[in-house]
Amino acid sequence: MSVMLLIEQALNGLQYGVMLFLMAAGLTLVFGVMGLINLAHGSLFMVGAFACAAVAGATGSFWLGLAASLAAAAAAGALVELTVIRRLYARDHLDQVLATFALILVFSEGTRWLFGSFPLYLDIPDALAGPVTLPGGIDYPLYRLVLIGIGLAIAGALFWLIGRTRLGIRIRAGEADREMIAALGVDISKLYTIVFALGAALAGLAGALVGALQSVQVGMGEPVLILAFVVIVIGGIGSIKGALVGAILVGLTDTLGRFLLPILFSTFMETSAATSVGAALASMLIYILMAGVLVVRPGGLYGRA
Amino acid sequence: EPLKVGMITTLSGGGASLGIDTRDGFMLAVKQAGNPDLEVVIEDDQRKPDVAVQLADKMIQSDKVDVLTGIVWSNLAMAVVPAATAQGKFYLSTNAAPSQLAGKGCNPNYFSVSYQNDNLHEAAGAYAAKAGITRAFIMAPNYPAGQDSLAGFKRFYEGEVVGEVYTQLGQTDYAGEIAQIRASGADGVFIFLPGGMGISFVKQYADSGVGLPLIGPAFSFEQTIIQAMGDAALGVLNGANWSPDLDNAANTAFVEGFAAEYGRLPSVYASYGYDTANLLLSAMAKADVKDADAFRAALRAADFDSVRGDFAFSPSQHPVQDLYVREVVRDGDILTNRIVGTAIEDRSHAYEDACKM
Amino acid sequence: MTPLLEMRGVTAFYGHSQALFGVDLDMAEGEVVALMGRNGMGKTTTIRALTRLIPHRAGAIRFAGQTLDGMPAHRAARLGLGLVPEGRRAFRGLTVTENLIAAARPGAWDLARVHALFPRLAERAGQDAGSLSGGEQQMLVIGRALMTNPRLLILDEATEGLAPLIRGEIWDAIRALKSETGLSILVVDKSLKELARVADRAVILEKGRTAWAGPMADMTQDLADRYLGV
Amino acid sequence: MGREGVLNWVVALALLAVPLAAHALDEPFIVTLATKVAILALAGVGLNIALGLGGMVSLGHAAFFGIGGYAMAVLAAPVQAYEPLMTWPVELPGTKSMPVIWLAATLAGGLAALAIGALSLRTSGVYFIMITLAFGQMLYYFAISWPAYGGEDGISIYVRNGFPGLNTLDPIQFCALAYGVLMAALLFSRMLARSCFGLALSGARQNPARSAALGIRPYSVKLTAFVISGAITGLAGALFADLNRFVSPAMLSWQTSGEIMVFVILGGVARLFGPVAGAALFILLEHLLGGVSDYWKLFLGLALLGIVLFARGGLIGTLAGREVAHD
Amino acid sequence: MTEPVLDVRNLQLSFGALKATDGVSLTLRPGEIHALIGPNGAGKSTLIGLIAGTLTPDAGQVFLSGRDVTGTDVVARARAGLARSFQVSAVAGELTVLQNVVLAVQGARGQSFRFFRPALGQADLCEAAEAHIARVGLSDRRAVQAGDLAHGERRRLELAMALALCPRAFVLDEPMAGMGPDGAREMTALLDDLRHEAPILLVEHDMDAVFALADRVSVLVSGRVIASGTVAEIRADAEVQRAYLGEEMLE
Ligand SMILES: Nc1ncnc2c1ncn2[C@@H]1O[C@H](COP(=O)(O)OP(=O)(O)OP(=O)(O)O)[C@@H](O)[C@H]1O
Ligand SMILES: Nc1ncnc2c1ncn2[C@@H]1O[C@H](COP(=O)(O)OP(=O)(O)OP(=O)(O)O)[C@@H](O)[C@H]1O
Ligand SMILES: [Mg+2]
Ligand SMILES: [Mg+2]
Repeated sequence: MSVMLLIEQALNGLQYGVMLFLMAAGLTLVFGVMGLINLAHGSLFMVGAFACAAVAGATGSFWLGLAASLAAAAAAGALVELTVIRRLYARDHLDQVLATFALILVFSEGTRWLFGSFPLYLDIPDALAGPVTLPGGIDYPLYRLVLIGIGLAIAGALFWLIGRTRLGIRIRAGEADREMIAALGVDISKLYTIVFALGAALAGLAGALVGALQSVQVGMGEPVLILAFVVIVIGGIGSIKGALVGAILVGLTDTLGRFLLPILFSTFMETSAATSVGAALASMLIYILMAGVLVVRPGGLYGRA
Repeated sequence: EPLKVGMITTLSGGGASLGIDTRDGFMLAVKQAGNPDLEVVIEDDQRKPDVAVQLADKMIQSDKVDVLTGIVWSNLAMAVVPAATAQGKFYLSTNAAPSQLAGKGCNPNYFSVSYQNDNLHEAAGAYAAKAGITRAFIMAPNYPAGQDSLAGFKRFYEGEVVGEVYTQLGQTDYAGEIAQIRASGADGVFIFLPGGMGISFVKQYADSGVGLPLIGPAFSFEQTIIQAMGDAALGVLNGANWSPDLDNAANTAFVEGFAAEYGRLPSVYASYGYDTANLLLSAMAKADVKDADAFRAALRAADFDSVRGDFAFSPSQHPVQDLYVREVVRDGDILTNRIVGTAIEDRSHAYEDACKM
Repeated sequence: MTPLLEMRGVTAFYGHSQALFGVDLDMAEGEVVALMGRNGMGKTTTIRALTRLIPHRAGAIRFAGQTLDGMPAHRAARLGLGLVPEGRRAFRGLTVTENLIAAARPGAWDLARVHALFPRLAERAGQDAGSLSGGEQQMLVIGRALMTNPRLLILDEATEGLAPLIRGEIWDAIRALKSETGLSILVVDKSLKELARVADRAVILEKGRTAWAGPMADMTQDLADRYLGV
Repeated sequence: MGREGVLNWVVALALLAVPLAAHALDEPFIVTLATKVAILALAGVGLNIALGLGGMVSLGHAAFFGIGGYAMAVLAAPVQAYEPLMTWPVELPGTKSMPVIWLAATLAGGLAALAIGALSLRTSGVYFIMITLAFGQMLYYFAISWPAYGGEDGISIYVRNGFPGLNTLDPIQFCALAYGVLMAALLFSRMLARSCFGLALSGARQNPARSAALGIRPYSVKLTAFVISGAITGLAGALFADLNRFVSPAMLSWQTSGEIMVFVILGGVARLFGPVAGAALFILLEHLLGGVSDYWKLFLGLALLGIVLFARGGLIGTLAGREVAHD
Repeated sequence: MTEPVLDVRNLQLSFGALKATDGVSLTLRPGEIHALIGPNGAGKSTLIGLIAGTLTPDAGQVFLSGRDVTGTDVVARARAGLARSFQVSAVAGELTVLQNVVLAVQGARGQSFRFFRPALGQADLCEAAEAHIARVGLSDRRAVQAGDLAHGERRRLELAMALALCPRAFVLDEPMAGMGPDGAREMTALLDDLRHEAPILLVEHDMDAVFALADRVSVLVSGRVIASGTVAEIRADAEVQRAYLGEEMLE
């Protein structure tokens, strides 16, 4: 194991983390800021990916696809908020879990109905394809570098939006006491529709960006959803900063764990068994990380609870 | 006397495309035969073992089927097959054929029409040397089928294994593994990553610029998914027992018939479904299913025109067949597979001796 | 005087149990009205119906020339209802300043003016409102209501839990608001003495009904004994 | 007896009458379905103790369900392979006796709940939901990738385990058994809810700070309830595995947790018969819609949405109205 | 002189740079009402938290009946005989008044881990609870859910729950808050009566009540006790007037 490989893996972990952040950011907005558990956030991720794949396939332009993914996911988010989510704010988390669980079914099967059961084609735009050589001689895919950049930029923008703007303050006030903020003259419903659509758009964007690297298929959102939950819980719900730190922590832990654990085990076990045991442990690692963080800090790293 | 078949397959959720192709292949043969005595009940197992078990119960208890078929996934097959055969029903596998059912757990009422799970990995392993791979990096998800696949590959592979990695089931990001491949000094890569995992890997692998030859079993490079990989899949080798360009009359009729009926190219799953239905029809013509021994003998004779050409059952009732290696090519607008060579001839499987039957 | 607020025969329910049985309440522009009654007689419920936090089932509410029937809370608030709710509902998780900003609408009241009224809020500007002392929170929510620049300030037990000194300051502030800005104020409080000094008129609720309404000066000891238990 | 009481009787009798009628009409599959409803309802009864009474929204109850299932398979599988369960430190045979297996599954579920609950209860609210989910996922991945017990393939036992005096392979007899266990659990749950412990749990849910100030440790009360809840769900897992004669990691997946929770919410949280009504409705929907189209889950989703939006308080809540305060 | 029931010695607690409790010592003797007054934010609720065990001091000790309870938690202190009420009413809103008080009774008796008999079927529990409810005058509201009570009634329920603990000492955070004049009067009478059961540490801004009830008054300003003494002494204390009472109380 060379140092260069370790650095490259760390970079991979960072990139994976930033990718998770794109998903977790939207979720933490909706989930933390609006106090709503949205299990269907993964479906919006899928909507983004499918919209991008469909439009990119029809027009040949990834960038048009990307725009379409934002539009489609935001529209789907707004629609869902207006028809379903809006009735759930006053309910407890349980009803939210059930309703958004049902939404997953609706979205998944609806998408399958529209697009069929076969995965769609979506590839990285030519301008960003292929590797670039980094200082130190690491060949690293350009697209992944761009993803890191986009993720960090969005983190900054969200941080500013929620922490610094009046819009952000009002959103958080609404989370603390929805009735009171309404009594102060803020149209919280409209605000929430906008926020939900924004969160959806972020998920859709993540879906499109990630879809170029992965398989665009029905159900693609659920594994990411669980990971995104893990991320924001580690980071502390409602905290954009927490989501970023949590995502990067999860990305690094997962990538480095998958890489290092089998090596670690092979120092005292037979290789084949070591890879299998190492991989088994690696697959549980982020959950162990999450449990560990919550046991020490029940409100997550940057949480208020 | 009509014969009732219960098809349990995955028609909803993430793995639906495989079940849909299985069903469509099967039903194409049924339609072509037009035999009014064959009745088919189809149900969706949602890829959940417990649902599959309950559907099997329902088909046996309420629908009173004689034959079960259609399961795509090994874990579902393990849940359904032993109980079904124990109740005297026939099970014809259109895909999943785990080693447990091939060896110690073989059963006179269980037939695998497709293969034994290891076959296609063995084909890849046997062919790797011919493709110039002497230092292989091998990779599969960490679950029983994945572990079997690496074992299957190694069974016939003669070169050195420079890296062996188990990934997580359902993993979508392979940057870490690709970095390991790059650093391993391998000259070829074997992967078994079914479904979306394969798509993700192949796209990321192509973008990484590593560029080593890639080989795998047919599942990862099947008609149902290579479109989604795009040009990234071009040139990938894969072990198979069937290919759309396989040159025999039955196959030509099947590929054309399937395209005409459903407007798309068939996958291996469709071909297995099609063969299974034809096998069943051939046995129906010879014996009544109520006479289990006669019907079993009729099945064993495998007296039908397989799309794979010559087809016979081994003593454990798995196919004895030629295994090929295919390459993903572009044919006009679409991607498809072409046979590039034969990997192993007349292969049965590794667990034959364990089967006491 | 132009009528600012008219409530007529308002009834309201919590689930199946009725809390208001017919409340009448009138206010003119610039008036300070004390809403009085024993515990549980419906003062808070009346205010909640007025600010549209619960719907009323019968009766009519008009404010600033518009009917509030069926209007959502935020629109009613924008007409100029500034609420200081019972039980100090500062926004936890937001800083003191953010609490004030969240409510801000353009007008004479701004951060500086609220800070001048309650210097403590300036000292605690960056602190999480949830960790303020009870009295500090009370100042905060009064400041917050002022930040909306209301036409009608509604104070539901705004001096509850305040130290006498601070309470005195708040009453001074209320009096100042009355005399200097001519703001209309609807006030619920248990200190009869203070109410008598500031209010122009009183409305007394008894079991969810308006039992008596009239000029503060007409409030006799007899009435107070009967309806307020003083 | 209030409206809810009448409703409970109706549900209980229907769950008894349907399989009996199906048995008489020789429709064994319907008997199997009713058995499935009873067993899943049992899992829901377990969850309802944590969720409804204790306010602990656990999205990881599949862990206990699966552990119960695996307890069954681990005990029963050696018998069919003619091997001992373990040879060290003492030689212990496996068993195919349901009562023994139930005991083991209950204990295993309870112990797992003790471990998971002890850590998870340090958090609350959304964090609790997520940390229980995380523990569930941890076990899921463990079960998939650990080769010893079949990995993703799971374990099949070919013959259902035995219960003294009954032929468990007969669908109606097994159904009766499952029904009996469910009713016993419901009785227990009702007793629990009304007991001092139930009151303490209710207090701990609504106002933990106040409970502590009354000398009642909310943590201990909740943990105890969580353990009882996990134990009952573990028992349900063992029965479910026996119904299918098969266990696999799918029992541990988060979708399973979600479904158990759906039963409870659908039927009515904190309602005694909520899980029963919910499980019955869900299975009914699944089987009615399953035949309609390839996209039946779309309709299932829409149906669930409709219920959660318009039938507040679940089925029982909607039909029985607001809970009346006890005496 | 009798040994104090509650003895607080030199408690300190800082929130960051803010010294919320800055070396507070005070005692509560049998039979007395010791009022703790002070401006908003002086640290009264914080001190109560430290006494009740929800907050852990940076330094100092708390003794209950001569026993050092500093290292123990809320539950242990409640069992040792400390009954507190909360500044913001804290009751189980979905339980009835009776259930709330039964809960308190069973908590005091350590009967919360009884799984079998119905709680409301146990005569001894219910009778004790009813007695406490009657004492605070909520008998006709006993079957009402606590969440549906009006504010003043909820404060009384709080007190009934504290009573049910049969404590050695009461620590009450603004029990009069939000009560109308008659309610406050009743509450004053009730507290006056209560002191014979156990002494009361009373945090209150209602000066009428404080002056009527308190045997001793301590004044907390910025986390420090600036004065302590009888009502008369405190009223006359110039510093207290400036810091807390204001001009008005001089009348
Ligand atoms: N959320 C609620 N649910 C059910 N009933 C309620 C609710 N809030 C108040 N009530 C009932 O409505 C009636 C009026 O209560 P309200 O709070 O308006 O009285 P109030 O005059 O403000 O009393 P207080 O002086 O104690 O604040 C009371 O009988 C009370 O029990
Ligand atoms: N968790 C905390 N973090 C930071 N500061 C705190 C925290 N809790 C309390 N404080 C501060 O400590 C000081 C004392 O607060 P405390 O609640 O004890 O006041 P109090 O005397 O009870 O006031 P009131 O009479 O208004 O209830 C206040 O300035 C408050 O802002
Ligand atoms: Mg009120
Ligand atoms: Mg205080």
